[in-house]
Amino acid sequence: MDRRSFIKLTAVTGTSAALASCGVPENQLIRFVPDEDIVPGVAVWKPGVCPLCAAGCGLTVRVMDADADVARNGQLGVVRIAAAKKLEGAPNHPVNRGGLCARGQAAIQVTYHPDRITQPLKRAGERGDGRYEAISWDDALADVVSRLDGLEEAGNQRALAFLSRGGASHRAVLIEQFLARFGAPPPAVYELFGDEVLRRANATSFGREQLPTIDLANAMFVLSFGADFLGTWNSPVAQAAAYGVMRQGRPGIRGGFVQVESRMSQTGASADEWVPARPGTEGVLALGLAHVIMAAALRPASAAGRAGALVDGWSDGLRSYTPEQVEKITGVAAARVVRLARQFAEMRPSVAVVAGPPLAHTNGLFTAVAVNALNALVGSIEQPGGVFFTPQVDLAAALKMSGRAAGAPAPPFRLQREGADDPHIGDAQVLLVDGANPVFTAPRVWGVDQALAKVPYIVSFGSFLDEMAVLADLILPDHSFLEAWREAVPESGATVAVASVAPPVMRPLYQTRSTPDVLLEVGRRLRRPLNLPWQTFDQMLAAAFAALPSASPDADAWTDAQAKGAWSGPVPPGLGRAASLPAPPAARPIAFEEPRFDGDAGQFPFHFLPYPSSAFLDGSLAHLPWLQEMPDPLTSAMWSSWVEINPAAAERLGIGQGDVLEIASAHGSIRAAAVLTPGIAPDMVAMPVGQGHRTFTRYASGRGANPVEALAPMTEPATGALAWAATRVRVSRVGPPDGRLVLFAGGMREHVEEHR
Amino acid sequence: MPRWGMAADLDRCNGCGACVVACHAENNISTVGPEEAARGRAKHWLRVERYWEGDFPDVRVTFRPVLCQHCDNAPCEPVCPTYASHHTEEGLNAQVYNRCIGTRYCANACPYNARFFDFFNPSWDKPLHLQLNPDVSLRMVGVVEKCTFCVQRINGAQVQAKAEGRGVRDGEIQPACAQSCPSRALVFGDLDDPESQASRLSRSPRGSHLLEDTGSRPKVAYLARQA
Amino acid sequence: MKAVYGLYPDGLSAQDAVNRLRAAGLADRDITVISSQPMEDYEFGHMDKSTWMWWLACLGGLVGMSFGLVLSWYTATAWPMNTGGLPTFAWWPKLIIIFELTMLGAIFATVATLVVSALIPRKGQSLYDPEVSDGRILVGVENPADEAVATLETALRAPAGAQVKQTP
Amino acid sequence: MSHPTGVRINNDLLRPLLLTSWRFYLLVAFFGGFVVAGGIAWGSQIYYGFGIAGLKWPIYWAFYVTNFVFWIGISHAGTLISAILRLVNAGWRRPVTRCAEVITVFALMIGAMFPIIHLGRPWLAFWLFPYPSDRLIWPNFRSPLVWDFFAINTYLTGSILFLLLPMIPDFAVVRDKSTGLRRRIYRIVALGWRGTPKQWHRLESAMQIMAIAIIPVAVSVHTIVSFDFSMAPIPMWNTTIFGPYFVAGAIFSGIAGLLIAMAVLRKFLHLEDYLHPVHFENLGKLLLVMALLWGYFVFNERLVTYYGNGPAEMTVFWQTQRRSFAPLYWTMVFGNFVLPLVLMGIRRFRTITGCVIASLGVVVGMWLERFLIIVPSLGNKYLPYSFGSYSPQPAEIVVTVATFAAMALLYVLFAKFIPIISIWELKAGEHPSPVLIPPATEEHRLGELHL
Repeated sequence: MDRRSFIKLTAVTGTSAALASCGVPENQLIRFVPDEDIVPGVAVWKPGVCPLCAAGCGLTVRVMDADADVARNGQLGVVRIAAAKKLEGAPNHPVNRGGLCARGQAAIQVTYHPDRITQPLKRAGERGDGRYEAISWDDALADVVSRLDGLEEAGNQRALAFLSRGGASHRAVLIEQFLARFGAPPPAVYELFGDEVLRRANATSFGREQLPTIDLANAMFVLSFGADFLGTWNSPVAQAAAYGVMRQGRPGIRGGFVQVESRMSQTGASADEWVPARPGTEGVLALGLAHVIMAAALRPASAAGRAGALVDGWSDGLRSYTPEQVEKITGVAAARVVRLARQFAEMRPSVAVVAGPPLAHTNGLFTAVAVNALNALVGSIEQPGGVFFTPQVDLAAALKMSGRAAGAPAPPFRLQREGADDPHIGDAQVLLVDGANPVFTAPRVWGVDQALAKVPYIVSFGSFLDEMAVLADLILPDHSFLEAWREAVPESGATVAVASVAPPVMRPLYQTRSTPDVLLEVGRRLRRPLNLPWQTFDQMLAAAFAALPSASPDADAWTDAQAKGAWSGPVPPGLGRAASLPAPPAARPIAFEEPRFDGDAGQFPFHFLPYPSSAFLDGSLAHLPWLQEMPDPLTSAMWSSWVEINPAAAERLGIGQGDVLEIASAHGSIRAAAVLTPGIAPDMVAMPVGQGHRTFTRYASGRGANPVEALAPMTEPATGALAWAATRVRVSRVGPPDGRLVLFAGGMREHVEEHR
Repeated sequence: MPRWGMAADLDRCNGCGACVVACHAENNISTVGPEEAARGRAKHWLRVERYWEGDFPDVRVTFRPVLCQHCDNAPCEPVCPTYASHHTEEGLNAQVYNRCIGTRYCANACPYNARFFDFFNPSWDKPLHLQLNPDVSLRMVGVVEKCTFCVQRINGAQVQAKAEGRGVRDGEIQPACAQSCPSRALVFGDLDDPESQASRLSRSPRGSHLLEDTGSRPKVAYLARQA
Repeated sequence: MKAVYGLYPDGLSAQDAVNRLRAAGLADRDITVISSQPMEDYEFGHMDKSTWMWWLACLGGLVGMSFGLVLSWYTATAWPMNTGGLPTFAWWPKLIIIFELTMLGAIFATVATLVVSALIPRKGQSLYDPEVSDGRILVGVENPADEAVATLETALRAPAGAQVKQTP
Repeated sequence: MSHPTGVRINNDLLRPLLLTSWRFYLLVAFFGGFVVAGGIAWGSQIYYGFGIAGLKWPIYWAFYVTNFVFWIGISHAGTLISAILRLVNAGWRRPVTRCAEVITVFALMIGAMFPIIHLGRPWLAFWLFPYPSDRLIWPNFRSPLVWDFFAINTYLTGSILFLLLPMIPDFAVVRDKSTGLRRRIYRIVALGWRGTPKQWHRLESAMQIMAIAIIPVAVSVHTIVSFDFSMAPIPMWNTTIFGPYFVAGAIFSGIAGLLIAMAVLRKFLHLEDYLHPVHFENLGKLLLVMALLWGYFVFNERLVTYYGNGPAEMTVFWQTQRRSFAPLYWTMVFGNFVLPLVLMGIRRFRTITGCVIASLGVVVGMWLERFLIIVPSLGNKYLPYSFGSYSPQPAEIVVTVATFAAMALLYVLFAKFIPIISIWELKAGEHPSPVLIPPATEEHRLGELHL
């Protein structure tokens, strides 16, 4: 028996169970040597890093053997592989401590998604029609290299653009290094629900250009201005864990929690008290509380320090923010303002959090700065039960690279080039796209797709044909997060510096390649090589982690971090991102400005609030069936889009549960089913972002509507961030319930009504 | 003999739904798709119920994770003609899929609506099936399925403990829902061990059982929200 | 089979014929009466000895009851399963099974008694005339002694409307 | 009122058997078509999965179980009524009993189909049988469904025998009146019946015993069907009144079904001389009594619930009184109470037409009653988050219609092959009752009824 037939025989006997599902297996079967650490039927747990949001939670991945149809060396076959079975939170990870949110649990479906792109694709039809043909990695990389060489020959390196979702990571450092060495501008970053305004405010108030870590676990009183910190904002698992401790983790002590927002979020639903304030006036309420605290001499104005000094009128005790005045502006009763202020000042340690809709107004920076000042007033900065800033490792410094000025504000997302070094996407000759999908998440009126249509050559590293990838001329699919080296550098969620890292959990299912490795290879193959000092991404990671002190006496930092899935500890000297920024130039103090809204209040009587959906965040997770079928916490909706409207407003307009509504702004209109909910102000309609994908796999395509399409191009002026809560709309009923709204629960108001 | 039970702290639960997806991942619960979901066939062994109180602006919400309560006097058990639904010695309310002929009587008799019927053969779009947990049997069309308290994990931990010549430690067994819960609202353990965390929480003055007045003697204690 | 019989238009004449046969010295068990309906209004309609049918029905009920008891007891204890905290052998639900099987036993016993005692044809008793279904009443004697035939014919012919026949 | 003679009775009642008109084939094809459609619907349900029905979480019982209870209820038309009438020796029963008992047998057969139709895995229905399997797994005798199995089987067996026994003399008549193959077949099924006083007497005795045995069985059957609901701790189900309530409802709907069947038979088989207005009137009075009894039970059930004022019960209560199920509920009250009360209570309306209209109201109303017992409770069970609503899908509707067609088809076929009115009982009831002719001697008096 020769070797070939022996292999065939073992394959046939070994996988007989899988034969039935596999066409003509004799022609296809290949038997690979199983991964050496796999024992049939025995589970192995390996560390991983959750890729779905910036929180960077640590995973522990259950791996077992499974028979899979895979492609190897261009051949298809059934192979016994080591397959990830379940994701759980890594018990000792400093951010998530064993917990994992619904989205993280569902991340495994990214790897096993039936519509994943399995190999490099080259556009075969018109842009956007989704027709692609297979291409080999060699040819694909040669194509990219020749394009970049073309730019270099023409001396037009600045016409290379890179679009990503931002956030600190080694991958981002690699991209930045790639672009810098090539001579291109830094990557353009677009994130619909990005926190630029809050980062800018924190930089202004505290000198920290980053998201805060809220020490809920030690807080006695939490006052949240619109922050959905238990659902979608920042590091929800870490925050929910701390929330659990705040409520019931301390014997005899239960922290209080008040939420200020005009549409009840999942987080607001857990609050002891829900305070609807007029949209865009949350900062006034914060200053009103500060006024009461200072007027009652519970805390001196000086306690707020720099954060307070930034606020117009602070030193005079905020005389224009009396409770009566605040009631007029915010709609919150004066007595309630006084009571909240007293609670906030007396139930120490207390902490105020701000994020989400209050910052998505034209005066978002004012609101954030006002809340920061309130926090500072009660002494809750870097104190137990208050606001912390997770120390950040300067990754570029750890790699001995020169990078973007540490802590410099992220440039706003622009379609067109303004300064020579400004990131942009619209004026590029070659555009590389990693993760971002502004075609879906940017307002239609920005014209992202028209701008992209002018870019002659777009390369996507996406794993799915979403609205962005479908415009690409070349798709170089990345490995899934379980198949490649993954890392994350959480911006928040812990009080010590954290860097998550994990080696591949399983072998790639398909002919995909890790995007960092692809970038490194392209850099090597260029006519003028970029001379990046690493051959592969894991070499880069090894170098970065080697610069960190080991947390374990038995192993170096790199070995230890791989085994644990994370490194954490004090930042070694010289590697920290600037602890504080100099005070900003002495601009005039920040004062309340009426929020500006797009659309006339008479013609467009409703505020329109698109919000990140619990399941899909900004829509990038709409392709995961578990999340599609997970009932929304407040409406129990599955597989659908909906518009939340107050029952009183609905009655006025003759709208019933499930009726089809048209939501029209001055810039577009969308249709979705009505959900009547008491947790929203009568002059507001809200809609989750996430559905309405034109193309995004079989589970999300053509499902529901995308509220972002109707948004006005309003921005927060200081950061240029999209003010996504600043659009006004009119609402009209266009039809009866037509089945587009799928609810798991029977109805919205389920308490038994009394009939006598 | 342990008596497995759970305590659910509604003051910690914030409705995030992590448990719901964790349950799907652990127990091979198939998604049914939008059309079937619209027809009321979605299967969620564990659901987070949400109750509104009051009208705008004085609105209050309570979340309540509801799963099989593994009642001591389970109404679903005596009505099953084939013993598919019965009680194990460890107090679990077991559902033997192979014995189930699909009368759905148990699902009707369950006051908590914790039982779900497979209207079609569960299927997974390849290769989503690679995720399936080999420790949990797949169901077929026409049977009733429900929360098992992750009996596969209970058995696994017991086998492990026995191999190591010791008893099962409190907290060693975590059903997928409790394991994933970010705010640690769900605590699983032996109710016959007065020292176990679940048992101590169940005796909390905040504790009560859901629909106790049906006489079902459920083993999931709910700790009320305060304030 | 040899028989001599008369067909009568109504019960009175049939009763007359029966009475005359009795007068001719025949015992009730030797007289065959066939009608298309029960003739309970006439004395000859009651020519039957008392039966054990009621007692047999009760016996059948007892058998059914015991079977129900044994079945439910055995099946419950053969593999004791805890369902809903009910006792393994719970009397109340068992009573239902026992009751139904008791009744089933009684019904089966009744039918079996009827079939065995009344429907299984006896040897030498097959006298019949299709005219019975038109309402005539047959009174006759099966397998009469040859010498008695004439006497019987006379007796049968006497009542009004009689139509006497003989089979060879 | 003419009293047909024996020969005329034979001719009239055997006519449908001996003469076959094209109408028969048309009817068989018509009803058969529906039955085949129902079979296809059920087949698709097995093939494609139970999902093609409209059931959903948490309403796992609806049309099929409604039909089950409805048909089991209809089955109380015959055997129970005929047994009671037989025991009280109501003379007017004679033309009625058989067509009533036939309803029982067929309705039971149809009703007993539904627990199988509604199974998720009907091919495993035999697991309900108490047979010694190799793994010693017996049915759970604590389950009301197993009680159902025993009760329905006992009732079905008893009813079939109760129907068959008095048919034997009629088979003999057909045997005598027919020729050829038919004669040979009826000779076999006549079981050698001749009509001796002994046979008549034992047949009557057996019928007496059967009548006595079948009445408690019939009562138990519908009580046990009610246990299917009242054994579960579900709002508005877990109540002690369900046993008698269901039995009364069953008799009620049974009488209505019987009245309709009788009217149809009278019309199409030209039995005007046998089914007299007085039969309808008497049954109509019975219908009136049952309507009052039904109203009494409903009043009891509702009033007790109302005063109990449990939140779960009151949710279901108001669902039926005022909310989504209210139209169905008040239709039911109209059909089951108002209509029969008016039509049967006022003598002028107690005609055959009046009876049929009232009966149609009752049949519809009683079907709705079962639906309204099942669905609102399941859809509004305790936890408001899991409330649900139900609407039937084509599969369920087709199967439901098919069962009514099946009832009609079986009836048509039965009337084709078996005299629909008991010939001998009719004859026995038609002759005047003279003074008992004294026996020749006292010793010949045999065969007293041993009651």
